[in-house]
Formats: sequence, C-alpha cells, structure tokens
Amino acid sequence: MKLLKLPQQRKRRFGFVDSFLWAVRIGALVFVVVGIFGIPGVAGGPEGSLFKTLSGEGVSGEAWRDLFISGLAQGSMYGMIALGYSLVYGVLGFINFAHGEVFMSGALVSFFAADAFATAGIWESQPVLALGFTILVAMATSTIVAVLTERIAYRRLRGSPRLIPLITSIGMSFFIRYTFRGLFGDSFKTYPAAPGVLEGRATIFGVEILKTQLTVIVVTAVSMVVLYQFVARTRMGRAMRAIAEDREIAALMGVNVDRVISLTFAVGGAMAGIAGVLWALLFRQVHFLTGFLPGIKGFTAAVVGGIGNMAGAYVGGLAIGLVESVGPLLVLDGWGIPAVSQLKDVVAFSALVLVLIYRPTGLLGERLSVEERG
Amino acid sequence: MSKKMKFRHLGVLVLVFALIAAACGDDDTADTTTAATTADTTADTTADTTADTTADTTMAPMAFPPEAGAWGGVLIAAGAPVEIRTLQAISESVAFLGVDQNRGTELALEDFGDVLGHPVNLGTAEDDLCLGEGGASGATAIAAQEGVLGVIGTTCSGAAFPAIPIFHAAGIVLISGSNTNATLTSDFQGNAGENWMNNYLRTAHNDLIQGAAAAIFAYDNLGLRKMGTIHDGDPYTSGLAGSFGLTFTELGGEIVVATSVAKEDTNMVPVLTEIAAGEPDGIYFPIFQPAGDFIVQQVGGISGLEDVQMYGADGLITPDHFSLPETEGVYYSGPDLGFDANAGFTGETYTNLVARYEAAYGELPTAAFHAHTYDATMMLLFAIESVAVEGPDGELWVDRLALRDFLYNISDFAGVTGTLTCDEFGDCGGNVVSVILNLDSDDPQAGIGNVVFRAGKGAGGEVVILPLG
Amino acid sequence: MNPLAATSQDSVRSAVKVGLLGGLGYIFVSAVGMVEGLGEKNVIDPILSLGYLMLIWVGLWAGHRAGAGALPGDGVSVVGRVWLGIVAGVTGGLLASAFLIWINTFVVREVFTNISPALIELLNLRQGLGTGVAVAIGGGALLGGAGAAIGTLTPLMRRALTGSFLWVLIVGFLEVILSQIFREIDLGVFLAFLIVGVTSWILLRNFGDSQRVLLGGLLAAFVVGVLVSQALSEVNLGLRFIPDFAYINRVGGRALTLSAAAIVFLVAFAATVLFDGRRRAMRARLAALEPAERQKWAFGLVGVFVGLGVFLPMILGSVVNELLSTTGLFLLMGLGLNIVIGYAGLLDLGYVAFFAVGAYTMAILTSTSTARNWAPELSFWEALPFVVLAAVVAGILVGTPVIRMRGDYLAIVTLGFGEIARILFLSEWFSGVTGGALGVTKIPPIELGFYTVKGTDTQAVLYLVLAFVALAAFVSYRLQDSRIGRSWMAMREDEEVAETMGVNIVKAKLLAFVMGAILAGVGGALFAVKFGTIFPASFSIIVSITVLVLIIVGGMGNIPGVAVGALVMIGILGGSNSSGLLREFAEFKLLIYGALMLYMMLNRPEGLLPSKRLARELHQEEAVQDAWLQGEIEQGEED
Amino acid sequence: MSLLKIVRLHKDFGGVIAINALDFHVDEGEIVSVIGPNGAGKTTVFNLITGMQAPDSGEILFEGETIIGLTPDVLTGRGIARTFQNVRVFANMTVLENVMVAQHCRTSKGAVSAIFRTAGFRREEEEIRERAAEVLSFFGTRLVGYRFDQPAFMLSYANRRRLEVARAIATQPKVVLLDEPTAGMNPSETREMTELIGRLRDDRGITVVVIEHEMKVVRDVSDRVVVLDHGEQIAEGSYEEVTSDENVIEAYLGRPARAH
Repeated sequence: MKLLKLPQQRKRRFGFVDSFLWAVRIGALVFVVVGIFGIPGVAGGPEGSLFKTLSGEGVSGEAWRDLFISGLAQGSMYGMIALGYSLVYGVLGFINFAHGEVFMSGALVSFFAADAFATAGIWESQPVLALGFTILVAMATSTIVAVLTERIAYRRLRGSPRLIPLITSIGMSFFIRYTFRGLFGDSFKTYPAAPGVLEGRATIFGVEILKTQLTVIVVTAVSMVVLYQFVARTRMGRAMRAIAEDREIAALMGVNVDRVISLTFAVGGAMAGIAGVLWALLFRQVHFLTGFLPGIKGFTAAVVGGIGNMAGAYVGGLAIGLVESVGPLLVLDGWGIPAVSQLKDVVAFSALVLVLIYRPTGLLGERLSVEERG
Repeated sequence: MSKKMKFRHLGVLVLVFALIAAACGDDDTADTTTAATTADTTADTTADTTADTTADTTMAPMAFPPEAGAWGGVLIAAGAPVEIRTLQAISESVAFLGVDQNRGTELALEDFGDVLGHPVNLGTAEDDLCLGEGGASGATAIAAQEGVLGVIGTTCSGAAFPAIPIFHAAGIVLISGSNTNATLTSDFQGNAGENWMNNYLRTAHNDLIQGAAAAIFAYDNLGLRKMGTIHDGDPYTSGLAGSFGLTFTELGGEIVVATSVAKEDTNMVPVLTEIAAGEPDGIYFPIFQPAGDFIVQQVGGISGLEDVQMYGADGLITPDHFSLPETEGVYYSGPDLGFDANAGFTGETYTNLVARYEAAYGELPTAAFHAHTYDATMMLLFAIESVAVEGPDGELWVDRLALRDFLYNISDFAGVTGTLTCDEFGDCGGNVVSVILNLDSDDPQAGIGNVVFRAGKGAGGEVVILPLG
Repeated sequence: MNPLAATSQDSVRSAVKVGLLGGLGYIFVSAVGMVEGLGEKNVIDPILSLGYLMLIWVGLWAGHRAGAGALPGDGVSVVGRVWLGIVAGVTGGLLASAFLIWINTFVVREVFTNISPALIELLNLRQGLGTGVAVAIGGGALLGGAGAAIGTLTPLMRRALTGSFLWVLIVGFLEVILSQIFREIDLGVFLAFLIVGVTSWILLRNFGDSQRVLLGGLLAAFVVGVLVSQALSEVNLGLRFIPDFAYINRVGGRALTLSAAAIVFLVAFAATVLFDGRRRAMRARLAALEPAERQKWAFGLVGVFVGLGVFLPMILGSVVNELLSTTGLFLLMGLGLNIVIGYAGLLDLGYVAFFAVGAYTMAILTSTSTARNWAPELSFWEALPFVVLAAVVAGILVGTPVIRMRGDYLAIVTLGFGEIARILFLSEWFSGVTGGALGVTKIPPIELGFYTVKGTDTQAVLYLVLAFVALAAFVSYRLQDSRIGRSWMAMREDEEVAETMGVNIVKAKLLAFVMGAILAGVGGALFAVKFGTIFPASFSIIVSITVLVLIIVGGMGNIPGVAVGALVMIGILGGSNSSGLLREFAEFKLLIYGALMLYMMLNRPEGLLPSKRLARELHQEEAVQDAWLQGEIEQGEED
Repeated sequence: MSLLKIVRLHKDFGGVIAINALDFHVDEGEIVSVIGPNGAGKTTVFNLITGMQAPDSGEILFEGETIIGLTPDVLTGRGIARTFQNVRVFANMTVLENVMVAQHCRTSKGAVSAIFRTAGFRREEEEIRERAAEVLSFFGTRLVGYRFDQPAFMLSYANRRRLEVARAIATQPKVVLLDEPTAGMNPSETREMTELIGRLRDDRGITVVVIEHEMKVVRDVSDRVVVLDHGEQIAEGSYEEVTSDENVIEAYLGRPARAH
C-alpha cells in the first residue's frame, strides 16, 4: 500500500544528532544484551535474565513459553487493531485516533449478544454458533461506528491540513467513548466464561497452549489471510490500493473514491470488531475505557510495523505484544530492576522509539521511492 | 477578611509588577511607588496552625448569638437548613466508592432527621476526582459557600492532602469515611502524621492496622513464608502493600517480589510470571477491579503458581468480584464488615440499613465504606446538635471551634461500624480489620460475611487479635 | 388555506430532516443520562431544571434550523417559517414519542443503564405515558415554532431575547460564585474599580491620542486605586441582600427565584435594546478610525483592561480565583505547546512529560516530608533554576531522537515519551527519589520575603500564576516576531526549503522543544506548589491532549487565542483533572469536550480567536477568490 | 579556479541510476545552463549540490573545498542558493517574511536578544527588513508596496517564481541554482525573467546555474550549456555548439521530451 514519503536519509557529516542517535543505538543494544546475558564473571553486577533461568532461580522455561504465547495472543489483537490505523492511514494519510473506540464499541455491544446466549444456554451447547454470531454482532457494530465516523466527520475534512482530521479524530474518540458510557453505563460487563470446549490447554507441536489464546491467535491469523486476499485479489481491494497511491488519479480512472474510503473504514472496523470479541474472550471484562490503551498500542504497532503496510501492522502488533510481555522480564529483570512488570509500557514505547531510530520507516516500511529527478 | 491578609495580596501584586518590570527593564515607576506602601507588610509570615478565620456572619446585638470562638461561627435563621456538604470521588474509575459513600450520607440524614428543628442540606455533591486537583477545587467551592459547618469526605487520601488546609482556613471540619493514609492522622505512637491538621477526623481505619493485621494473618494463620505483593500504582494500594510487606518481613517472612500493575492492564501473565520466578507461597494483591479480577482469572494458567495462596484486600470485596468462580478459596483483608448486629446512633441496625440501601438504590452496596460514611455523617450531625445554641426566635448558633472540639472528644459513639472514639489526632474508627474467605462464588454475600480473622488496635497502637464474631 | 403552500417542497423536506435530527437529539440527551443527571439542578426555581433545559434547547435549535432552512428566495413568509419550525418540532416530537413509548413499554435498563424509571418519570412529567407523548409532540411544536419565530425577528430583538435568556441562565448557574462576590465585596476594591474605570473612561475620551498622558493618568489612577482598595478593604459593601433575595435553597443547590429571573431578564433585555444605538455608534466610530489611531485606542484599552484586571482577583472570590489559577497553569502549558506546534509545527502529544518533570523537580527539591530519604529542602526560588535546567535537559532528550521524524511519527513517539515519563515517575525503580505511587507530599509554600504564597491562598496563587503567564506570553510574543520565530514558521511551512534557506533545522527544532519544555516545566513547578502534593496520576496522556485541544479550540499560533482556549476548555468546561465553572456538567464533561472538538474542527477549524495567518491558511480558497481572478492562480502545493 | 566543480559524481536510487560519472564545472561570474530531456537527472544534480541528497560517490568542490556531507543550511551559508522546479514558497508567510527568512544565515541574533529586544537585535531586524525590501525591488514594482504583507499563496504563479528568486538572492549567495525559472510563464514574463537572470550576474555578481527547457532562454542567457542525459554529460559548450551536437539531437529526438 502507500509508501510513506520520508526524507532520504542523508549522509551527513557526523553532527550532534548523529552522535546522540548512535549513543542511543549502542546504549540500547548494550542494555538489552547485558540484561539478557549479564556480565559474566562480575559479581554484584547485572546477572542477566537468561543466566538466572539457567541457574534455576529466575523465570522458568515453561514460564518463558507462557509469556511468549500470551504476548503472541495479545499482539495478534494489537495487530488486528493496528490494521484499522494502517488502512486508514494508507488511504487518507491521517491517524484515526477514534479507532480504539471502534474496537471498544464492538466488544461492548457484542457483550449483550454473548450474555443473551449464555443465559439461554446456547453459549455452552452451540459454542461455534454462539461465538460466530457474537463476532458478527461485534463486526457489525464496529463497522457501523467506523463508517459513521467517516461519513459524519472525516469526509468533510479531506484536503484540510493534517492536524485538523487528527484533532477531529481525538474529539470523535472522546465523543464515542463517553456516548457509550452514557448509553451502557460505566460498569464492567463480564463476558460469559469461554465455552467448555475452549477451556484448558491444547498441545500444538508439543507445546501446551491455553485454548483461548490459541483461538485468538488462529482467528486473527485467518482473518489476516482473508483480508490480504481481499485487498490483493478483488476489484474493491485494487481500488483501495489505487486510492492509496494517488487519490486524484484513482478518481480520474473511475474509482468511486467515497465508496472505497467508506469500505476502508468498514474493513478496519470489522477487523476491530473481531478483535473486540477475542479480547472479551481472553480477558472477559469490557467497559467503555477498554478501547483506550489497546487503541494506543495498536497505533504504536502500526508505526512499528511500518504504517500504511498491512502485513506490517500485523507484524508490528505481534512485535509490540511480545515485547511488552517478554521484554520487562527478559531485559529489565536481568539488571535487577524492581517491579519490572509495571514498566511494560515503558518497554513497549522504548521499542517503538528504537525501531524508528534503527529503521525510520518501521519494520516492514518500504524503502523510499525514487525521488524527484530532473 | 483581616487587614493583614489584604496587605499580603498587595505584596503579590508588587511581585507581578516586579516580574513584568524585570522583563521590560524600562518601566519601573509602578513598583517603586507600590513597594513603598508595602514596606512593612512582612510581619505575618509565621504559620499558624490554628486558623484565624473570623465570623462568617454579622452579629446580632443581643446575648444571642454568643461571642464567636477563634474559628468563627454560623448563625442559622429560623427554619433555614443546616449546611453540610460531601466531597467524594463520584466519577471515573473510583465512582463505585464515592457514590456508595454519598448514599451512606443520605441514609444517615434520613435517619437523623432534623437538627433542632432545622433541616439538613447537602447542597451540590462535589467530586474529589481521587486526585489532589479535585480535592483542592472541590474544597474551594465548598469553602466559598456560606455557613457550611462540616464536610463528609474525601474518598481518596490523595484528594484530602490539599483539601484539609483549605477547610482549615475556613474553619470547616472534614470527616472521611475512607481515607486510610497514616500521615493524615498519626502513627498510633503519639506522633502526629505530617499531613494532619486539627480539623480533620476519620471513621475509616488507618493503613498501619490493616497492613500489619493482614501480614500477621498470612504469617501466623496461613503459615505463608514467602510472598509476592502487587499494587496498582494507586497511593492506597501501594501504601497497603508496603505496610503489609514491612510487618511480614518483621515477622520473619520474606517478600520475594514486590511489584505492581497498571490499573488498565489486562494481560497479567507477565506480572504473574515475574512473581512466579520468586517461587512464593502466597500473593497479596490489595488492588481494585478489574485488574484484581484479571489476576485471579489468569493466575491458574501460570506454571509455578498452581498452588499459591491468593490474598486480596478491600478494594475487591464486592459482590461482582466474589461471584467469579476463581475467587473461591481466596482470602481478603479489609475493614471489619461484621456489622450486622451493630446498631448505629439512632438504633438502626446495619442489617436494616443494607436492606434500605438496596430498596433505595436498586443494588447492594458497591463497597464497604458507606457504613463508615454513615457513621461519619451521624457523628457530624450529632456534634452539631450538641454544640448548637438555640436562639429566641428559632435561630441556631453553631460555634465552629466548639464543633471541632466536640468531635475530637467524641467517645463511645454507637456506630454501625462499631463503637467510635476519636483520639487526639482524629482517628475515630474502631480500627478493626478482618480477613474473609470466599467459599462459594454463587453466593457472594456469604463470602463477604465469612470472617475468619479479626484484629484491632491495642492501647499502644499495636495490633491485637480479636475473637471472631 | 395550507400555510405551507407557499413554502417549497425542499424546505418542508429539510424541516422534517431537521426535526428527525432534533428527535435524535432528544433521545440522545435522554439516553446518555443528561436529562436525569442534570434534572436535580434547578436553574430557575421551580420551573426550569438543567435537565429540561437540555430538551428545550434541542427543540429550539430544531425549529430555528428548520425556519432558517427556507431560502430567502423561496418567498417564505414569517408565518411560513414558523410553520416550518412547527413541522420540525412535531416530527421530532413524534420520534421522541416513539422512543417514549418504547421505554415505557419495555424495561431496557439492563442494557441502557441511564433509561431508568426516574428518567421515564421526568420525561412523562410524572403523569404517565400519555402526558409524556403529548408534551413531546406539543412541546416540540411549541418550541419548534418559537425557535423559528426567533429566527424571523430583527437581529436586535433576536440578540436581546437570546442574550437576556442567556444572562438568566448564567446568573442562575453561577449561584455560588455570584453569592460569594456580593457577600464579600468590600468598599475599597469597589471604589478602586470605579476610580480606575472612570479615570480611564475620561482619559480615553479626551486624551485618546496622547499615549503619554493616557499611560500616566492610568498609572496614577491605578496607584490611587490600590491605595484605596487597601485602606477600605475592611468595609463590606453590604450587598448580601442581593443573593439572599435572588436565590432560594433547594436540594441539589440553590436556584434563582422566579422573580429574580424575571428581573434579570428584563434588565438585560432593556439594556440590550436601549444601548444598541450607542453600541453601534461606538463601533462605527471605531471603524472610521485610521489604523494608527485605532492602534492607539487598542493600546489604551489594553491598559484599562490590565488596570481593572489587576483588581479582579480581589473581587471574584475564591472559587473563580481557583478556577483561574488552574486555567493559568494550563495556559502556561498552552503557551509552551503553542511554540512547539503553533510556531514550529512539531506535533507533540507527550507534552505532559515536561510538566511532570517540572513538577517533580520542584517537589523533590523542596519537599519537607520526613518520609523522604533524599530531601534537599530547597526553597522555591532556589529550586526554580533546577526546574528550568531539568526542563531543558528533558527537551533535548525528547527532541533529539525525533528531530528527523515527521508529523505522525513524531506524534506517536512523543506520546510514548509522555507515558514513559509518567510510568518512570510512578515506578518502584525510582521510588527512592520520586516516591513512586505515594507521590511527594509537603511541598512548602513560596516565600517572597515579604509574603508567603500558600497553595490554599487562591488569590495570591492567582497573582503568582498570572505573573508567570504574563512572562510566558511576553516571551512567546517576542520570539514569534523575531528571526527565530520566522525560522520556526518557515520550518512549519516546508522543512526542506527552510533548510536550503539557511535555517539550521536541528537547532530550530531543539530550541522549540526546549522553550516549550521550560514553560511546561515552570507550569509544573507552580502546580506542585499550588497543591502541595503531587501524584503520578496527575500526569497522564489526557493532560497532553487537553492542552493540545485548548490551543486548537482557542486558535493556534495566537497568544490571545490560546488564552481564550484555556478559559473555555479549563475555566468553563473544566480540564482533565479539574472541574470548571460548569461543575454540574462534570459527568458529561468529556462528552461535551468531544462534541465541541468535532463542532469546532468541522465548522471553525481555525479556533475561536485565530491568528490571521492560520485563518488565512484554512480559508485559503476564499481569500484567493477575494483577491484574484480564479484562473490566474494555482494553489500552493501541500506538503 | 572553478567556483563549483563536480567530479565523477554518482547517485542511484535503489538501482535506478540518476547521475553517472558526471563531471562539470562552473566558473565564477558565468551563467551556465543545464539542459536535457526529462529524467536526465538535472534536478538531482541541484539536490546533490545543495546537500539535500547525498551522492553515492564522487566529489563536489565549492571554492576548492569539498562540500559533500554538509547540510543545506551550511551550504547556504557558504553561498549556494537555489530555487525549486515546483515553486516552493512559504505559502502562508507574507512576501516580506519569505525574503526575511532567507537572510537567516546572514544574521545571528538569538532567543535571548529577541526576548529583551536589545539594541543590536533591533538594528539587525531593521537591516533584514531593508535588505528584503531592496531585494524585492529587484523585480520592479511587482512585489513591492501592498504586496509586502500579502501571504505568498495570493501571488500569481509568475510572482511566486519571482519571489523564489528573490528569496534565493536574499541569502546573499555566490552561486544561485535556478530550477526552470520560466516554467509556466507567458512569453513576456519569460523575457523579463531572462533579462533578470542576466542582471543577477551583471548587477550583483552572482554566478548562475540554470536548468531550463525553454531553448530561447537558454540561448539568451547562457555563457555555456551543459547537456545531460541519463545522468551523464553528453555535451558541453556554447549554445550553438551544443545544439548542433549529434548526441544532443539524438537524445532529444530519439526520445522527445514531453512538452512543458
């Protein structure tokens, strides 16, 4: 999808900024490596988390596995949310801050479906049907919310300076969030526990995984593949890509720009809706603030993966999920820093900064196009 | 306002000019003239802990109303209401605490009825936002209203810090039903806490008691030796986890990991893994919902924590939390809630009170502190009634300092939370904490009532174990 | 005869559409809990509660829109317009009735929490469904017609009517504040106000063209005013009978009595109508002035406002002073962020980090708490240089890695930095210094040598905050209009070109970050002192967003605009962690925030009081159309 | 000694060669035209000279010193200025401000003196303003008077081109690189611009390198013409020499450039 146009990294003489960035790069690398492996032979220094594990006092091997998988599950959902950011960015070139609320709306509204199924006993007796329908409700809600936001607000702002739609989306995010709070209250909605078939652990390739986490990972992966095929193969998908390249030319070529942009929002919304149900399945509690942090993390993931790039969004999501799950214990704990878990967002955002310092266009952000030539 | 205070403000004015003048550098006629007039205003800078507020109201010529004390007084016209206010956390994530408390106040008003023939008015409920900013702005708004005698609040200790001096300057007493921070009152050893002021009282327990009692139960009764603690970045939970750890270590136990989560965290695997690495036998997590829910729900999936004893605290003692199947077998420390048999000041039993609560608000109490707040309100109303002087035409005169003194001398006051006696630093609560055990998630109320351990404050401030029931 | 015959089909259709929107509005304010939540607050006793006011407003709006929807060319008469309003009102009423029937028939509270029995009672006027429906439709028709009718009045009458109504609401609403002002106002400050006001009026009339006379006279009046205000400060003006008469005690706060409401309305109405001629004449005279003359006048007026403004904190009472000091703190941050975004175009979403750095530096260096293991216990003034230093360092630390990032990347990375800062301050890791979750308490008041500014002394705090705000505004203003300011502007327009014009991008960006950081840092330091205690929870992302919103709503790049933004967003609506003038709306504050932002961005993106530059930028096309023939010009490139 | 000397310059964009082993030089006081079909790499050369892009190999010498790796602002300070093919004036700044900004590297007053409005600062501001007015008067009456305070986006296309040139002059350069200064202009405007380019050297002693498509302009202004194709120099010499060169004819006719 759309390539982000960044200034060509120039070969400059080594200035203040370069020395600073190199110091950060090297410092971060040393920090991470020492955190993991420690400084062998130095008593009283950082022990290194891996060394701790090997000597049997740190995090156990199984624990690393659990951390990894929970990070993967969390990251899959971030990836799904990141997609919405990335798609919209690709097509309209602005960050839709309200996307976290799109995710929340699906999670919150589908609660009532899930709750009804649970009360009726269908949740247990027909788990696939019930879950499927719940996901449909969530997708529908999120899609409607996403498309409506575009229709009401963003459509009128095309072509205005980029700060305007950004602020609008922040306003939209507040508006949706507190409207939902007004409508559905500020209490936590507790989803019914995952149906019996999804309880306990399954063994995949000799690795034990909680079935709910497995479900999350599988469903997101499948959704991603389907979406990718959609964008790559269908006419509408091609139209989306055309608009991402150049909206005006696409319009000249007969693409109905408004419709395709709506569709982009719809697709992003649907993905967020799926993520909403998965979120509820895993964590079971949703309320009107549920979208806030995942929204920001999704945005982070989109940038880490390379904004505007679909695969990048997913990869970025997985990366952020893994980093915040594994990172604190892997790197910080090795340094003997207390209470590392509370620093997981610090780790996640630091990872973001580092990724951008190492690769200014994100992990899968494509290299720059050919600059203007005479 | 006294003349002195006015002059001080002038001084600030001068500062404004000085700053502007310093910036411009060419216009300095203004500050020399004004500075000259304020040359001798430096006198009153010594802090005076007993407030210097004067009477709010004009005096009548006769013996009534009597001469006002140092904090002034309030003259209530015949038939006019007695003004008290609430300042609780009634929005955002802690609303379940503050709203619950305001209901306690409303019920107390209902039970107490009129004060010597005057109705009681609560005015607009102020929000402490559970933050210093909210406490300050709410307190300012209340202090600006005329004739407010006392305030019930705050919900959060953080909001109380800036609110107390504002009320102090206005001669208003503040009684909290849920502040537990030790520095607001005393350490029970006769040392005033550094944020204590003499217009502040509370009916809630002091953190020192709960943390210590919870640790004693963990060490002695549960036989735990290695524990992890989790707080959520809130001063309350952080303080509680800290004082738990202190006592637990003193007893000979070991805190293997003291860590925390963020309130909005959902994935608890990392934090639980961090704790698992320390191989504890128990985890003390005195936090709130939903983070507490996530922890009990996810702890089963962590290898190494299969047999660990989970141990929460009062932030989680709610029917919602107790109805999670995973909470069966989990202990919770908190203020003693075995109130059922207790009768409050008006003779209303706690059981009855809860029934009325449910009837009035359509749900069971969402937290424990409505009871403490009920008592706090009762105490305030009783004190007002006791110190009020009736005028010839049905007026009422209440001296603020007398009201404060009366409250500080309250002893053996019958409350639904137990018998209340205020000490010299405003700690009035029974300071009895209990540990409960949830056995059946289908009957959360039974779990909340299932007390397995009680402890209270001894004469020297130490923790003494009390018999059950 | 069909009164609508004269109106076009289109007008009717759009009236129906507006009516449906109005009906949705009715449902919305009811379902999100505004009607019930605000139902207890009586504005005018006993007839008007805030909750009903919301519904009335919806009806009037719909009618007005529908009436105005008829195009002038349609030949729609006054009666026709009123009928259009009624059509809209009835349509809305029908939709509202459908909603009423639905919520009366089914119990939907399980899902929609705020559709409670109490709400249903309110909407039914406690008389059952029939009344509710009748009122919805009848009231809709009435209000719709009224709304449209207002639209047909002469501009003067319309202004008088709506303005007077607004005054009634304001007076009813600001009960606490107005009571306090009337109760506490003393003769001294009243006379001072009078002296400065009258003197400046005379001066402006007679010596408007001589700046020296004007300034000298003003200064003299000001000095006299100060002396008088101090000398007579103990003599109460004795105006307490006014609030005693105007307000009546009710559950949920005091409300305006009906007779007082009528008086306020009549006075405001009469004043608007009577003084209209004079106002117009004044405006005409002002318009006729030469630009140089006008500048002199503006200069004089600013002098008067400053002269009077200085006395205001003595009058306004503690609540307003408290609000204004909070507003001032945010204004300080707003001015800083205005440099970063408004001047230099760097979208910083983690601005709160600098605020936190300032607050924590001040708190740690000055706290006298015995619980702290490292407490240098400096005074405010000793610690202030360190605050600035810390802000500079923070500015460079945040600024350098992002120097080569653009727009959206910058946004997320700075947002990340903001969160990193908050979590680090909160963390166990640094709790030895920062106090972790327990924050820092016992931050001492500011010693000025002759006076101690305690956090609880709202008046003194306000003066202090205003002094710093004035300083910040002064610095911003001077920087804006300088070589540095121009280089920021150029960078904002086109970074690459700015560089080829010789602007050192690294220096320019870092300077913007550092200046912004210093202002926020000082704001943080004042924040710490004002509250005497700080906790990490005060420094969440929402603060960054609030500051961003206030400068955008106010008018980015324009210092008075930022001030207006701070006043509206923080002073009136209430900031992220504080309540504003409209404290009754606290529960819906963020909802209103969102709605206001949407409205502003869609209809007035340049803000309430924009800089000329920004207004031009956002309305380029119109400006160009005005100035040139369309064909001759092309639009400037974007990016 | 050449003022500007380019030696075996090479630049490619992800495999697409933009500039290949390019050699050319500009002497002081010369007006050199760079021509070539679209995509020949003309603007890239300008970008490389002004430091906006870095070459992969080769050398650029300015006044005998290498300037590779220097940032554009430093190069502006050394005396290299440019305009842009796609007119990049600061659209929302006024005409006067546009030109005032351009003097950034010739002035020095920083934040502190700006805040205190020191005497030095005020003097410098006055100078900046005067110089800006002076530079704008270079274009006769087109950009003076009420235009000073008009935002640049209100200007006509030709006036924006003029403003760009004014901005470049205001940096007080030794050499100015003009990228298609007459593109989009009508014949009379083009004539005027041609004359201006001559005056740049004659009145102000600025060396000029100009990229131009309009052959008439090239003929009228150039002392020397350099022809690029595919990033390589295929011919060099006087206008007459170049236009009769077979390589050049082939380059243009073989793949005729899109008309501008």
